[in-house]
Amino acid sequence: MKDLSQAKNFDEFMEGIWRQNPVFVMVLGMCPALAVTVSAVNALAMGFATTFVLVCSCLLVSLMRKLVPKEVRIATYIVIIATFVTVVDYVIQAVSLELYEALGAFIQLIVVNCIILGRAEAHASKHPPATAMLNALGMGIGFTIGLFALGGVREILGAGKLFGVSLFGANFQPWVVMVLPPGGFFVLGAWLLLFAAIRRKKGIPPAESKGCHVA
Amino acid sequence: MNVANPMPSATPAASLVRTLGLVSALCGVIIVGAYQGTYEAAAANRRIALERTVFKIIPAAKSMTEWQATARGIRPAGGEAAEGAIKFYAAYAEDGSLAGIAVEGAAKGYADVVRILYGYSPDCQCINGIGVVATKETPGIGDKIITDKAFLANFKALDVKLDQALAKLANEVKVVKHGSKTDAWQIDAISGATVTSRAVGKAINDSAQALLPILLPEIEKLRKKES
Amino acid sequence: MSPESLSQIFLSAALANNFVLAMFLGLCPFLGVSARMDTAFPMGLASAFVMLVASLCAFGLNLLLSMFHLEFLRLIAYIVVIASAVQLVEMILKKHSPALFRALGIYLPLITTNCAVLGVALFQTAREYSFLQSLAFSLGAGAGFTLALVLMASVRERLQLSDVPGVVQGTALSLMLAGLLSMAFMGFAGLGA
Amino acid sequence: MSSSVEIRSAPHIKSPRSVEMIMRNVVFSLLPVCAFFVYQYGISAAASILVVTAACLLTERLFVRLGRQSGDLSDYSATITGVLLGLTLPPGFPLWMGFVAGFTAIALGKALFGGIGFNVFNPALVGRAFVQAAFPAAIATYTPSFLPGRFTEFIPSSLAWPLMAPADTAAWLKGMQIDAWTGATPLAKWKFEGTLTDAGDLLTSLAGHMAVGPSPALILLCGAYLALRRFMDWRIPAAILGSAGLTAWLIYAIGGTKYPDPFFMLFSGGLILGAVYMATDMATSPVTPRGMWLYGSLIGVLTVMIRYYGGLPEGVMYAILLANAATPLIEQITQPTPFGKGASIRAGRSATYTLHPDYISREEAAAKMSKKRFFKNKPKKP
Repeated sequence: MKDLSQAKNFDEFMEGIWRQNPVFVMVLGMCPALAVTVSAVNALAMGFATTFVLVCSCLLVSLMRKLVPKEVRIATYIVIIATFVTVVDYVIQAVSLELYEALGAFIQLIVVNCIILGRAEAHASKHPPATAMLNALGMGIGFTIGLFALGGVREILGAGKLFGVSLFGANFQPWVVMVLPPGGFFVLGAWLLLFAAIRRKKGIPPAESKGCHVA
Repeated sequence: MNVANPMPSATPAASLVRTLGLVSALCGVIIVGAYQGTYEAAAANRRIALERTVFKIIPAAKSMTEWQATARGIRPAGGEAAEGAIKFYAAYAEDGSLAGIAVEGAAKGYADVVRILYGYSPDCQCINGIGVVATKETPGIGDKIITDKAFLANFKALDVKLDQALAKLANEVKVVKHGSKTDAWQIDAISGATVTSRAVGKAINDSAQALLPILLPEIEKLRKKES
Repeated sequence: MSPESLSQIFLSAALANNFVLAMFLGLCPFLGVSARMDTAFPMGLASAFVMLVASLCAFGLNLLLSMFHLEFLRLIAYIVVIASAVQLVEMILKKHSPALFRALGIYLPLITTNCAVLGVALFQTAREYSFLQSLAFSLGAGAGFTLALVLMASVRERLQLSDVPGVVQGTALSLMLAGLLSMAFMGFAGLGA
Repeated sequence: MSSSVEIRSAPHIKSPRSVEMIMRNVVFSLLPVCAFFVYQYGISAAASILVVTAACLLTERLFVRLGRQSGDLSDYSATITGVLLGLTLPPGFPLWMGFVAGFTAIALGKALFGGIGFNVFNPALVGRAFVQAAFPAAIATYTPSFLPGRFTEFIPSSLAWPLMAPADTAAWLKGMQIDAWTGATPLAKWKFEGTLTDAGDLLTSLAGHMAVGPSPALILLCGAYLALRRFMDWRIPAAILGSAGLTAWLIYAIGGTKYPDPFFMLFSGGLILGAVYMATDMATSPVTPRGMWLYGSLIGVLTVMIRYYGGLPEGVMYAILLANAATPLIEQITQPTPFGKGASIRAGRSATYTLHPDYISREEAAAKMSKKRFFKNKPKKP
């Protein structure tokens, strides 16, 4: 019995990392995913910030799931998410101003990242706190991995560096386009193509963006 | 977001209001807590970053105070910033003498607004250093304004003397084509990054034109301070 | 105050720093509604309208919040007020201009608070735009969003009739197209500098 | 193709004018332009054109094999893309970057959309825009024409190692000791330094050491040949040059000395090459005559606007790419009305569906089919 529940917990955790990866499978939260992933550090910072908001909001939503009447459900969730985003915003300011300036207004835009509202609505509001947190943590880590995959590629090609460390020597010619807006679209597009090709080979039907229709 | 949606509700209104109130109160507490908890550290971070930039521009500086200039004159910053006030920082050397003044300037560049901080020395009435506060210019081209040595050499002694009446600059700061600088008030553009170079020049010129005529007559106020 | 002139702000928000193609704001509706022209154009207009409302709300709110030194409530205040204001406008439209409501109304709930709308509010605050500058910014952002949607729809409608390879179809193709459009929009960089 | 009815994408032309024949003639008409370009810049230019074209052909081959797409190397379309792309790049452009440009042109500009006839943007310009964004410094480095020893020595930047930054051309050029050498194109000189180049010199590209592309006069001649033999519609170049000239003249007449004369605008940069060979690409330009005029004028006006008010000195490439994106829209607006149906069609057009009432997009079809929903308890609208 215990093994079973552990396996289930593991499933909850892994769902967001692989099967339902928010970036590569569901193509959600693209606005921060593309805007701030010009370097691996930015990508990780954004990923962690989102994970923090995701886990905290899901925990709170799950704790309050019996209290909140369904009429004001969404409004409540939004207020909760906005609260934690504000918290993260201030924490990043306190930790590193450089990071804060690199991420800019996109930290505050986490509020409208549909992964969070989606998880709060679809999962946390129906599950006990522990499960909700595990699921949220998985989603957050999946999102972070996705961002890192984007930011890493863009930094390597666009600046010849990873985490600010030069990889190919001083004479490397950076592909500036990769850190510019078109590069963001191309890199994410290329990742999706890669996954589509793998899926096709394995015979899994192609994924379609479900979009964000909460309201 | 059904914030104001007058949906026919099964739950009594009082309960709705109570829940929303509870959530808001909880969230308020969390936010205020976070704000209070991080306020000091964030403010310290901001001050350190600013000081680092200012001290880089004015190497002799060891401490600084923030000022603002309006049409009525200059006064130490603090409290409400007046509309249209220009912010600047007076930097002092170890012995308390005025080491220089760091002023903010901004102009539209190639991609977005380029914000700079330049060091003004009242003794030679010239600019002797710049630092970039924020730029989103193209990497490898526009960001040469931070790295290009030949370009930075323009700001060793850039002439910003005022005219006789102390009403405006005697000579406008001008950005000229790469390799054709002839006068001390000209800036030699970076070849291939002309737009960004021009933005730097415009930022300095606009800010100096506005600030220096107010600042110079009252420069003694700054010297006396802290000495 | 930002040193940019009104025309610079408008052009920059509409073209050079286009909300979708250069800042990645509002990608969800951009990819979701740009498959057909007859949904893309009204969606663009509706978004532009909501951006204007959001910008006005944000400007007033920011004044109010700074007056009472409550800047830390900015995000919550923005999101709640903008959402309510749009809902209010929707109701007014429904009552007084049913024709306009039919054209735009169905899109309004979708965009009440998306990246682009909140983005207008947050960016104008971060850049310390004055009232007129905020107005120019939100109008430019709306125009740019509509333009991007219409161009994207124009291209995607045509691709319906093309022999696009199976692997590419779907979101990947839309992203690549957006990348190509974004590359074309880079020609506008520095406009009005 | 074994079926008796062959289904092809645009351009639709009755035999004996097959697509291959048109394409072949376009390639032939480009040969003198290439020859002159090589005469101007020597072996660097020749190598550049060859490498870029080879990259295009290889990529085309790869994707035709890989994706079972229609199209074949023998249809010359990839050759045209390669040659045109080679002509738009600076002669000393590193060869490996040229290869990247060629690959991107076909991969991103064409194969992605399903191959020949389905491309939305002109592939050559997609490649050019990509390297412009990727290597902005290298693509802005132009060498003057008619350098001594250009047939025996490569421009040093050409031979940069793959993925490595090219050598500094400026130092090499200084060593040449040519009078009044400059690496800036006439447009860049006008934009950043305020010096005008004589329009007549630009037209022939023969005088002195100028950093310019192939001669506009020659391109116009070759274009005229194509237009006369009806391999190309004359309306698009006419509309582009007319609108660009008119806009430039208007601004010149009002703004005066601040702006250059319209002839300088017409003959400088890549406007002529773009107008004659790039904008006229059949797959990416409108088919209706009125659409062609609209499309051409859009390009002309946009070009002048970007050149005058943008950050970059040249804007033809971006203008054409933007107009390419607008082409389906332009075609929709300018659909000719069948005789006697004016009123009803206009009414229909103002209503919703333009193509067919049953027409639904792929996304909608997928949405209808998919059972799985992300938000399981999607809130219902009352």
